[in-house]
Parts: sequence; C-alpha cells; structure tokens
Amino acid sequence: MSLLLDNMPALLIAVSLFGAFLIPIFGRFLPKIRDPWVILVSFLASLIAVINAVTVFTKGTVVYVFGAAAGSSAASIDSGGLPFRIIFTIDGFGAFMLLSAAIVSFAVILYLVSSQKERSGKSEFYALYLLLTAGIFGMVSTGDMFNFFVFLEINSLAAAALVSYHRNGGIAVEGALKYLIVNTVGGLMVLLSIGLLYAQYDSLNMAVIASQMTWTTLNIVALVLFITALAMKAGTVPFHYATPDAYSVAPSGITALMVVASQAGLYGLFRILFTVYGGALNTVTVGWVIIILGILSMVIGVTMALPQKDVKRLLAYHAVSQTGYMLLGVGVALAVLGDPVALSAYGQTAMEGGLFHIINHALYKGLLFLAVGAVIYRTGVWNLNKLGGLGHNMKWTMIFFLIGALAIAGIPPFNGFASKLMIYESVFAFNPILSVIAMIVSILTLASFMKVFHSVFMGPKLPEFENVKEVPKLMIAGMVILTIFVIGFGLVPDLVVDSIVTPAADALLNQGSYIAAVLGGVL
Amino acid sequence: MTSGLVIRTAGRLLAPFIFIFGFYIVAHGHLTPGGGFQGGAVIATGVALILVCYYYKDCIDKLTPAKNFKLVEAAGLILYICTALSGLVVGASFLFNWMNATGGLFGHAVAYGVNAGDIFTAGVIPVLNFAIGIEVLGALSVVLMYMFAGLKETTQAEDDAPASTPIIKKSGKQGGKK
Amino acid sequence: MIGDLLTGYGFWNPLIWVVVMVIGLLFAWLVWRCGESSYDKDTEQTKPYLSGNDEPPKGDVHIRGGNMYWGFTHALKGYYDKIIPLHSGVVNDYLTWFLIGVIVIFVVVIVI
Amino acid sequence: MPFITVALLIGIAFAIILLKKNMIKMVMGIGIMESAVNLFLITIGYREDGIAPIFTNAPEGVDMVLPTVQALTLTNIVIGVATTALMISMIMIIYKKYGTLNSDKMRRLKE
Repeated sequence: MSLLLDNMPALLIAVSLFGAFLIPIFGRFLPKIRDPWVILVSFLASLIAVINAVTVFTKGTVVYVFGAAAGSSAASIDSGGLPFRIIFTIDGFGAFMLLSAAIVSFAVILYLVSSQKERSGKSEFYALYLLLTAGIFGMVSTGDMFNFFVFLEINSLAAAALVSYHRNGGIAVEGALKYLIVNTVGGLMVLLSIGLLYAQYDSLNMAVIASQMTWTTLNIVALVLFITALAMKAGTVPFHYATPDAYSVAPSGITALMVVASQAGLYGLFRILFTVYGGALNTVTVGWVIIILGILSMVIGVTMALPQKDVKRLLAYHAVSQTGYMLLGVGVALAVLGDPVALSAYGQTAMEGGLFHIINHALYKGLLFLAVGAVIYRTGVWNLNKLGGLGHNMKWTMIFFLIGALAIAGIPPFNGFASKLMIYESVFAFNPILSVIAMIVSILTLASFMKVFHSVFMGPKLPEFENVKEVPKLMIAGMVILTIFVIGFGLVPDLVVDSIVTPAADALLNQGSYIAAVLGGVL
Repeated sequence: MTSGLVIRTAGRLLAPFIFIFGFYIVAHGHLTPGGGFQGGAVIATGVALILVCYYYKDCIDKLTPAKNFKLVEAAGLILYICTALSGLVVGASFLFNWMNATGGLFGHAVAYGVNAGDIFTAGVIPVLNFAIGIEVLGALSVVLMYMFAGLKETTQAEDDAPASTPIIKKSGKQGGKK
Repeated sequence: MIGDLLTGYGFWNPLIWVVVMVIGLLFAWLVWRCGESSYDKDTEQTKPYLSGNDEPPKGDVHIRGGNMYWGFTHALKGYYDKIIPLHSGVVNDYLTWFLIGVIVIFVVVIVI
Repeated sequence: MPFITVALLIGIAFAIILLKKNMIKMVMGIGIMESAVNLFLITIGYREDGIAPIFTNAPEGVDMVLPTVQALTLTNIVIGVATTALMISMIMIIYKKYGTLNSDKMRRLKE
C-alpha cells in the first residue's frame, strides 16, 4: 500500500495511459466491457488525482523523481546537487488544478459514454480522451520545462483530434485544423524559449532556473514568447480566435474538458510568471500587461458573445470572457508583488479570487456545455433562432442550465458570485475603473444568458420539438456531479478558499518554498 | 498511381532488407545513434514502399487490414507502460532501470574505454526501445494506410485500360485520423 | 461562523443569504395564498386574451434568439462593425495577431 | 552564425505561414519553423571539436557535445511527425469536403 502511495504522482500519468492503450484491444475483441473500462479508468485517474491533491494539501509539496532508486532525493549528490532526472513537483497550485481536472474529467466521461453510444470509432475516441486527461494532469504536475512542453503538445494534439471527431460536413475538421495550427506554432515558440533558458542556465528544472533567474534581454524575449504562446493556449484576446472555432464544433462533452485543457495553459502562464521568473520580473509592467490582456478578453469576449446565434459559439466566447477575470485577479497580484503592504492588503485576495475563479469556471462552464450538449443531442439543432420551448420536455436539463447560467453571471448563492466578489473588491482597491469594467461585463454576461435561456427553454412548445425526450440517465449523472460542486462551492466558499485556494495562492506567491522543496536548500 | 513491373519487383526485393535494417537500428538503440523511433520509422518506410508499389486494396486483401496495425501500436505502448511500471514492483520509482548491471538479460555492466559495445547492456532501455519501435511501426503504418485509403486510387484494371477512356470513380472512404 | 468569506472589506455569507431568500419566498407564497382561488383549468380562463383576436400558432408567438438585444447591437453598431470583421476565420490572420502580440508586448516590456 | 540562421529560418517560416494562403504550404512553413527550433537546440549544445556522445566510443580527455539537447530535439521531431501527420490528414478531409486548399475560402466558422 505504501508502495502505491509513494508512487502516486507517477500513477497519475501511468493509469490514464495504460487505460488508453488497452482500449483499442478491448474495442476489437471485447466491445461489451469497453465502456465500463473507460469509466473505471477515468474514475481511478480522478481518484489518484484527488489523493495526490489531498497529500499535497496536508503534507506540503510532493517531489517525485522518475527513474530513481527508492528514497533518493531530487538533487542527489552524485549529480552535483542539481536535479538531472525528470521531476514531478506538485505544489498547492498544481494540486488545485488537479482537483478541478479530476472532477470535470470524471463528470464528462459519464456524459460521453452515454452521448456517444450511437457513434462510430469510439475506441480511438476514448483513447484520445484519456490521453487528453493524461496531458492535462502532466502539465499541471510537472516540474520540468521540457516535460511541460511535451505534455502541452500531447494536450494540443489530443484536443485537436477530438474536436474533429464528428465531421459535420468538414466544419469540425476546419475548427480543429485552425486550433492545431495555432497551438503548434505556440508550442514551438514555447520550445524556443525553453531553449533560450536552457542555454543560459544549463538546466531544464523549473526550480533550478528560478533560483538563478535574472532580468536580461534574452530572458525578456523568452518571457514574452511564453506569455503569448500560453495565453494563446488559454484563449486570451487578441490570441483567442481559434478558441471559439474549436469549441463550437467539438462534441459537447469534449468542449467541457477542453475548458480545463485551456486552463492548463493558464496554469503554465502563472507558473512561468510567478515561480520561474518571480522576483526577477519587472512586476508592475508585466502585471499591467496581464491585466490589460484580461480586460481585453473580458470586454471583447462578452460583446462578441451577445450577437451570436450558434449556442455553443456563444458559450465559447463566454469562456474567453471568463478567462479575463482570472487574468485580472492574478495580474493585480502580480502588479503589487513587489509591494508587501499592498500585497497583504488586497493582492492576496485578488490572487485568491482569480484562482478560485479557475475552478469555478471549469465547473459551471463544464455544466453549461453539457446542458447545451444535451439539447443538441436530442434536437440536433445549434441555431438559437430555431430552438425554443424545450423546458416543457427537458426539465432536468433546463434546471442544470439555469444553475450554470446563474453561476456564470455571478448571482448568489452559486459559486461564480463568491469568486467574482473577491475579484471586484480587491481590484477596486487597486484601481476602481478595472473593477467597474468587470461588473459591467458581468451584467452583459447575465444579459446574454437570459437570451440563451429564453430562446432555448422558454416559450410555448414548438411543433417540431413535440417528441423530444429527456436525455439518458448517465448524461444526467454527469451534470449532477458538476451541479453538486457548483452549489456546494457557492454555499461554503470559505471552506473551499481556506482549504484549497489559499494554499494554491501561497504556493505561487512564495517562490522560495518551491525552490527549497526541489533543491532541498542546497543552493 | 501507376507502378510498373520494375518498381514492384524492386520493392518486393528491398522490403525485407529495410525491415531488417530497421530492426537493427531498434536493437542497437542503446549503443549507436538510433533507437526505437528511428528504427520504427525505417520499418514503416518499408510498409510505405509496399503500399506505393502495390495497390492499397491489394495490400489490404493480401497482407493485413489496417486495424491489425492498431493492435500492434497498442501492444507496443502497453509493453512500454508495463516495463515502466515494473520499476514500481521492484520497489523503486516509475521507469527505474532495475535490470541494469544485474547479469541477466541486457544486464551486463558497461565496459569503460573505447570498445565495440555489448548489446546485452543498459537494462530496461533496450526493452523500452523495442516497445517504442513496435509502437512507431504500428502508428506510422496506420497513418500511411489511412492516408492511402483517402486517396482517389485507381485500380489495376483502370491502369491497364487505354488512356483515352478515363474511368471516373469516387473514393468513398474517409481520410485517416490517428 | 461557517460560510463567512472575508474579502478584505467585509464578508459574504451565502447561508444567511439563502435563509433570507427562503423567508422571502415563504412570504411571497403566503401572499399568493391569499389571492383569488376561482381559477379553473378547463374553461375559457386559460386562453390568452389578445383583444378578442384569435391566438396565433405557437411557433409564431415565441421570440427567437436572434431577435433579442437587437437594440443593443444596433446602438453599438460602430463598435461591432469594427470588431466582427476581425474574427475573419482565416487562419493566417490568427497568426498575424500572434506576431503582433509578441512584438507589442516585447516593446512594452523593454521600454517601460 | 548558426543563431543568425535560426533567426532567418524562423523569419522565413513566419513569412510563409502568414502570407501563403495554401494550407499545404502553411504546413510546410510550420515544418521549417520546427527545423529552425531543432537547429537552435542542437546549436546550444555544440562544443568545438566535440565528438558524438556515445559512451563506448569516447577516448579519455575528449569533449563531447551535449546529449541532452539532442534528446530534446529527437522528442521534438517525434512530436512534429505526429502533428504534421494529423494536420495533413485534416487538410485531406477538408479538401474532400470543401474542394479547396485556400485558407481564404476555409472560413465557414467566423464572427
């Protein structure tokens, strides 16, 4: 048992991959047990992620060295006190992201197993799904720059292949191709800047690079490439164009997971900014760059969402808009990083608000995509102009959608309100105008969800949707899981913030503890 | 997609040598430049050669359908993961090189100084190389086969027909996706 | 107490909010109970009264999604005319924006 | 000198990706960019008069080139193969459905 517990970080990746590679064999010879197997593997992977996260929150940062004999430390003596193996470093922030990925991926697989029943090519579909999960888990737990790049590429490739799965006359492939091209170029830029850092510091380990980081021109080039490429992965204006394209054509369950996949890009961005660069940054300038990216994302995302007619595209633009909130909160914390008074006065709260918004967004946006996917599953219609009156036949879906919509618009007592309140109040202390913009965006969000809710569920029963039925039970189960978390996080936000968000914010703000956890205080 | 007798014969002669060369690269991955991916890719070029020389349909009918290569791919990956997980079984971490310098299979100690190299060294690394070789062979072959399936390929009869009477035939198969 | 979320200025407690909402809903329900109870399901009462005209078919009554917020988009026409062509759907443009972003951020970070 | 080549290659690759409308040529541009990054990685590990980093071939007292970056390059090549294969497959499907390779005409998803 202790053997398993010691190797939890490795099992995180290994279980998903092992399950994924067995699926083609099951699909060929034992098609009956494939679906239960997928659910089992996904459940195990989520369970392992949760166990890892709990370990981190109770015992502190976990450092796992691949390929080492038992009991050897990360920075062993025979390598001169420098870590040279691939290292997984899961600190508070990584554990936080693991939790959100674990919840969403398990809820989505329940939904997908039911909604994909009639489709062909399921073996590869589920294998790619587990590969995408492994990519997300790997991105948020690795402590090695190049390893991060590899998981980033696994993430992009698997996501693009999944987006293109149901072709719809080529339109899905178009969205996937755009997403893939944009992310490949971004990934290459990340690799280029990793090369720049490696050339200077002779190490790929984030902690080692962080301990020697200085503010030189080369490092600025690397930083700018990191910011733009990872912001592109996360879908930030003005690099967001491929995001709505891909989200709107992907199978609905996949879109819900792709929200988390994009947030793994956001994780990378924050990890680079706070942990790798940290104190070496010109924090005010870079903080304002992040804030401006956030404001642009919020405003342009929501205004583009308002006139949309394709319901999934509308939700995708809201995903862009909500990413802006996270960037705003964290950007404010970054801008005041060099000022301890302001940091403790409102920077810490802004950071916690931004991070709390990440998990909230993953939950309620996942719920919204699943609910909309349920509507599309039964009606086959995307266009808001053609939908209507479905509340009569799909009561459960309507309730879930309503909860998700209220949460994203920041209506109490759902979870969106708690994190938005933290962002508003702390950002108001930093700069009132930013806070006012954030509130206006929130109002517009509510307005556009009024539109969706009204035109999909309200109104009289339409003749063309007379025989629409409620979706199967497993799809409902997937949505129920997310709903429980949305309501639970809304009702007891203090417990959530104290137990998982504050450790995550502390882990990011405290660069020294990350370095010490890996290097053991050698340097 | 016309390929004459010369090309077909040459391809048939060359293919076994390409396979053997690929296998050599895989097997010597821990001694010389090369390894699983490169060797697997070389073997897959052999498959590509056969696909180019013969017609896709003939290959599928006479040799093996593409879905078998998917199994090959999955088998390679599972071998990799199991080898990596075996590190846990012996009480060390994931991917631990537990067969190194134990005297068993691939377990000889590496000699210092300039020497020709002993193939039975390096512990689990050759095993991982073989796993990757199998995986890459399967994956690239599947990709190639699906791409050929997506082409508008003429059949033998159409090629042999006089050039003045083109036969228009739509290929209904979908393109490949790994 | 459980549910207190400190934000630096004050606190936010969703549990109190829920309790207040439940009390408000109870009150509303009581008021509703006091109303006229002569509603009858299968009579003329259920039909909508449209100044004596016949009720149009259901499909025509529903306000479709594309018609909502027409005024909003119309008022911000200048803004939308600029912003919508940017989302051109051409993948070359997407990457042009990436390059512009890299250059702008680089200049900003270097200069300031 | 190699760094100038890398910069030049990346510039050419960006020019191709931004200016060419043919999707196949864009994929080629991404390939060139990949090669540029690979070249950069190899270059930063190069030592004057270094030999290939093979343990059993190394005489005493001779510098080796850095093997880590070569491993990185190899990994990037593998990823590049997968990406290119996927992109070309997608372009094949799009060509079949849309009948064009022009990225200007590939814009059913917009606004």
